Amino acid sequence: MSNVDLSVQVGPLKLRNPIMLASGTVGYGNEMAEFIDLNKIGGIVTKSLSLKPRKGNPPQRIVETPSGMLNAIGLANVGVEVFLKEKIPFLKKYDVPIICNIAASSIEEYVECTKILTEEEAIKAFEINVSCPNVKEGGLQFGNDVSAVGKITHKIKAVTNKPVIIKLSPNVSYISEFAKAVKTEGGDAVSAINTLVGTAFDIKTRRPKIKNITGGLSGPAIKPIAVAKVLEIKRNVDIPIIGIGGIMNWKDVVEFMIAGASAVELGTLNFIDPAAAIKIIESLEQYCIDQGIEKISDVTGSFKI
Amino acid sequence: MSNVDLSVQVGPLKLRNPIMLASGTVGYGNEMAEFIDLNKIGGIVTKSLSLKPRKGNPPQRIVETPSGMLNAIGLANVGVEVFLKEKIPFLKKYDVPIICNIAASSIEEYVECTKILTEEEAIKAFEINVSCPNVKEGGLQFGNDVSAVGKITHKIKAVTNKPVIIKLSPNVSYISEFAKAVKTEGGDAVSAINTLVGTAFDIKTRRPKIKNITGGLSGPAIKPIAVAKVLEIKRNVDIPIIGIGGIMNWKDVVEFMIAGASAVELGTLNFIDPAAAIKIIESLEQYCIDQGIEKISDVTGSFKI
Amino acid sequence: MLIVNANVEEIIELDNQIYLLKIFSPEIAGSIKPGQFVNLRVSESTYPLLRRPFSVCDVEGDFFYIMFNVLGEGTKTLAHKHHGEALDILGPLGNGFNLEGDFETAVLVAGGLGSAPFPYFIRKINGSKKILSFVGGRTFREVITYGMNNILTATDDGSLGFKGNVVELLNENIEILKSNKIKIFGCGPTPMLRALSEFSIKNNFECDISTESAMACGFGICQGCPVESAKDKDKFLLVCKDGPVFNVKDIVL
Amino acid sequence: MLIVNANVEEIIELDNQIYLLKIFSPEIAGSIKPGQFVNLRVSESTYPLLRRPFSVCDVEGDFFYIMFNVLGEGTKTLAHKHHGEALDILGPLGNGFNLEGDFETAVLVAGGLGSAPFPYFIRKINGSKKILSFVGGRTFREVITYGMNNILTATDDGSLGFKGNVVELLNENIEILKSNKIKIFGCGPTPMLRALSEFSIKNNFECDISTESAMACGFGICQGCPVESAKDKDKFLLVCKDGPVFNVKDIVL
Ligand SMILES: Cc1cc2nc3c(=O)[nH]c(=O)nc-3n(C[C@H](O)[C@H](O)[C@H](O)COP(=O)(O)OP(=O)(O)OC[C@H]3O[C@@H](n4cnc5c(N)ncnc54)[C@H](O)[C@@H]3O)c2cc1C
Ligand SMILES: Cc1cc2nc3c(=O)[nH]c(=O)nc-3n(C[C@H](O)[C@H](O)[C@H](O)COP(=O)(O)OP(=O)(O)OC[C@H]3O[C@@H](n4cnc5c(N)ncnc54)[C@H](O)[C@@H]3O)c2cc1C
Ligand SMILES: Cc1cc2nc3c(=O)[nH]c(=O)nc-3n(C[C@H](O)[C@H](O)[C@H](O)COP(=O)(O)O)c2cc1C
Ligand SMILES: Cc1cc2nc3c(=O)[nH]c(=O)nc-3n(C[C@H](O)[C@H](O)[C@H](O)COP(=O)(O)O)c2cc1C
Ligand code: FES
Ligand code: FES
Repeated sequence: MSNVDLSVQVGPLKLRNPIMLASGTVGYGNEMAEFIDLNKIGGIVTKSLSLKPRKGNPPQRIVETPSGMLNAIGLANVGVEVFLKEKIPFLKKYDVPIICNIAASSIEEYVECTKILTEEEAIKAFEINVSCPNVKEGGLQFGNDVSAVGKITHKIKAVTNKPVIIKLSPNVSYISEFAKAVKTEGGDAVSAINTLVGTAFDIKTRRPKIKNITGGLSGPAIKPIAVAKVLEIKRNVDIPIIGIGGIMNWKDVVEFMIAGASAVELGTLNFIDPAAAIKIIESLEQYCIDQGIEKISDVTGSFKI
Repeated sequence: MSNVDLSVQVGPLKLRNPIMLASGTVGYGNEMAEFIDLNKIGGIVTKSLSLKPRKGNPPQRIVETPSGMLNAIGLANVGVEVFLKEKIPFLKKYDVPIICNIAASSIEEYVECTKILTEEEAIKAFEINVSCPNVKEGGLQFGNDVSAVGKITHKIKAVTNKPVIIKLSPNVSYISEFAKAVKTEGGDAVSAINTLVGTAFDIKTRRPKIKNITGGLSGPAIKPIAVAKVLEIKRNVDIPIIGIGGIMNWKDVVEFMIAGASAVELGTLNFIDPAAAIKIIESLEQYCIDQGIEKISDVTGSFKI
Repeated sequence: MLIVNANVEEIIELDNQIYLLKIFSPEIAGSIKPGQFVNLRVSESTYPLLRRPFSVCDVEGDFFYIMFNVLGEGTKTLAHKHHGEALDILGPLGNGFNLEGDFETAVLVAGGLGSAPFPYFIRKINGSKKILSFVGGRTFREVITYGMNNILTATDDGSLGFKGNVVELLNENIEILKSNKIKIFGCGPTPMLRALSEFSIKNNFECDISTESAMACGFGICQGCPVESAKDKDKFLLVCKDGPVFNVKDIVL
Repeated sequence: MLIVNANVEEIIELDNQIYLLKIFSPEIAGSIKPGQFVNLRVSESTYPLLRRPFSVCDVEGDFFYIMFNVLGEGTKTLAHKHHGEALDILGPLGNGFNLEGDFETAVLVAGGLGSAPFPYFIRKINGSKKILSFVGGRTFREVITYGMNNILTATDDGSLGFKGNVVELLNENIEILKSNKIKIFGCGPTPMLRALSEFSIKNNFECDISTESAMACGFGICQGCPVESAKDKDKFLLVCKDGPVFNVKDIVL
């Protein structure tokens, strides 16, 4: 036992360590529990939930790219009702903060989902996915429309007392403007980044490799972009940031924290090594011991420029 | 000798094949000439030129990332005058279209450079770099401001009869809006994409690995994003497109052409294999023979969705 | 479901650029069932990034085998592995073939590398059922009969055995099939599996098929491997978790 | 400047996890000069993406050597190369040490892996000049004297030879240096080169140093490897093309 304090605050949300598991890359936790002790994780973000179940996109849904992957799952999920009835009981057996990710097709649906889910006391916070290519308002994606993001934040805050984290899209000119809107409307934190729009074609058939035509790029390929987005937010807006994008090991976590992240989420890595989260937490502790860091939260935003 | 027609048109610009060498990755041609016969290349795009010489950023200027690299060269270049006096005589010895890339800090500088360079008859077209992070107008980058891009296109077209290609930034919400502005203002083509903003930190020193703090991400990591941007333009605007981003081999070229590119530029690849352009041209010819394609230009935009 | 650090024992090149990778792993060898698969990390680097799924081809004591050919970067890297190299393996994954039930003859139908799971299948059946194998390929080079027995072959170009596809060959032998208590087990490219499904359903034969899909995780968390369910139109089944082996009546290919 | 397809002859592990890679390439071996470097493609995949630069360490007939330790993915991959593997090499690159001039003793100053270019240097000098070597490292484990002769050593922790850095050791021996017609040749980490530059300029010794920089291309097209020129403040020199060896009077480190 060391004296290192790995705990972090993401606004009002307290986590035992900065390592969370990203939405869409841990299902609802049960498969992951076969590989790791969920009680040791900083937090679990559920697969995006919508009001009604969604079947998702037809195959092919994923394709590998250099140091990355494209996915177009299409927000396949069981819906709020089944989640509460069948999925959350499993997660409640563990002492791990559950962050519920919500994706909806209208502002009303976001609000409705939040209203229902906020009743469940096991849910510790909400992560609002405004950055999914399937979610449109007037032909534009919410995630690319600053005022829509502000409005969603405002309306959701009105129906819950729990921390609200807005998950931002990287497919915009200035991500910090979105973070500013979140802050102005009372959002508690932002997470950055969701996937980048990408595509790949099969040169024989001349068809997109992914049925949905485009997909979201994740994995180490996007890490430099993700770190730059976190830095942009940190330098422009005073709001807690959860860093996401291409994390493969503890060094990547430290890099995100230096750039401004209070905590991070592991995504694609869970597919490659479902036990990675635990190894990373152990390595972070060792890193703190080696560097004489007493509280890992001191690393957040400690860049020297 | 086969009967395959590899020649392509990029608007008014005719090239013997679709393989061009990207700005900033071939210098002014002389080093490359030691590895390949420049007479066989579709076109050479010079390093971005400004009115006066620029020293560029201090080191460190580059860093490798997973399947990619960041650079912040800072538009180091010899300036228009020295280019005309010392650099172009070498290129004129070859029968290869010279496309002059221009980067400037103000609209006036763009116009001034174009005016001077358009006199040189060896220059066959201009590629206007509006997407460099060093170039600012009122605190915003040109490349992220649709009306600035339109204005630049308009003013440059007014001072030259040569084809004007606008090189677009990928760091925007909707790249096709920029392509639309270029078309409206009389631009002849767009090239897409320039690099994506990224960064990396040294976790020991907590300093950015690149002196300039952020750099531009290039290489295979960004290919899925680049192909998606080309597709977005192709589906929304009727303008010739030069595809750029992460091309490593002939298959990647075909992929870009399927998505809508009339020609492509090789960038980072030139550092890894300076002879790659010739190999790719030969493979493209073989591909056409194998597939019974008579004119490679038929591949442009031939995606099936 | 385990993550094990196994060791490469040997890489064996068969004919036609088909490789067998022999792996030392008591955990996997001791627990895996025919038709199940493993998800291998072919390199520690980020390229290839994702694991690669392979059926278990055979098991011998503490060793198990996978069979593959070189398609892209992942299989190229695998083909260069040598004795003693560490290999990070996730498995056993998926459900495997359903060997229960009232049949006397297992009719194995393989197209190309679809033969991969059958050597272990035959070893496990271990004489308790009769085996009849139908193996097809586009040309004789693609007909892979390693570890199989009682074999009839088909090639599209007629270069070996019956000229036509393997399902047509089944049709030619329909009388034999009908006069036995059979269950069909199929593995191969999707078009072949589709034809085999139709054939089995039409003739009322019990039939399990082993399907494939692009996969990111291999154990149910990414939702990357959907297949249309025949029973519930409102949701997809997952190849990695609900399969890769399905009864033909349960899915729509 | 050529792209050659060479072959790995042998990988030799010295002490302290230092490797020598012996490469068969008549083209490079026949044309490269001490202090020049090659840019190696360590793998065909996109990770590592860029070539990796290494000084030529020695030449024997049609073979040449590079010396390295494992730092990241590139050098890790290199350390796993084996006999017969193909290796894509770009070279010879850069300018090499200036061996002309009116000196009798070549004073070699190396820090850590900075020893790498000197075995070939000594071989080329071939007795025509006297050699005096000063080799330093943080601890005795980092003092690399392979292929060098007439050696004085320095370690920061005093675990071998003089306690202090290698430039301080030069200072200790300043009388010997002053009483000979010497030229200094230095290679090592930038802080050491900086100290060596000051020392040489102060004492009016001729001095060439071999510098390092992150590099993308290695032959002058990416502008990725600038170093401040002492003579022209308006432009940078390029380590890969104008160097990597510079006279200390030409650059500001
Ligand atoms: C459950 C399951 C079991 C499998 N069992 C075996 C097995 O026993 N033996 C075996 O050789 N292969 C098997 N595969 C397929 C194997 O996983 C792929 O061949 C392998 O992932 C290719 O990796 P790569 O990096 O070499 O090729 P990639 O670089 O990933 O792809 C190269 C080319 O192969 C194509 N390709 C990729 N995956 C597949 C696929 N699944 N089917 C057909 N074409 C594909 C790609 O579209 C591309 O054109 C199985 C797949 C699944 C899902
Ligand atoms: C002209 C020239 C000649 C060289 N000669 C030799 C030589 O003879 N022997 C040798 O071992 N190395 C030499 N180097 C350095 C060598 O190129 C790097 O060690 C190598 O590129 C590291 O590759 P990697 O993929 O293993 O490490 P990377 O993954 O690229 O880096 C791993 C770690 O090493 C650090 N690193 C990377 N490059 C260097 C560097 N140049 N110097 C110090 N730290 C670095 C990185 O910051 C990182 O922390 C030379 C470099 C140049 C420019
Ligand atoms: C297969 C897959 C499914 C995903 N599903 C969701 C989702 O439902 N909701 C969401 O907010 N993000 C989703 N994401 C995005 C991730 O949470 C994460 O933001 C992104 O993958 C970048 O992180 P990474 O590079 O570490 O994977 C998904 C990502 C992947 C790869
Ligand atoms: C080192 C380097 C320097 C570059 N300099 C320029 C430049 O001066 N002007 C420009 O328009 N683009 C420049 N680029 C961008 C490339 O032309 C190209 O758009 C980008 O690298 C994406 O292509 P790639 O992935 O094939 O490298 C540069 C890229 C690199 C890597
Ligand atoms: S491969 Fe991830 S759910 Fe099936
Ligand atoms: S490394 Fe490219 S110019 Fe020096």
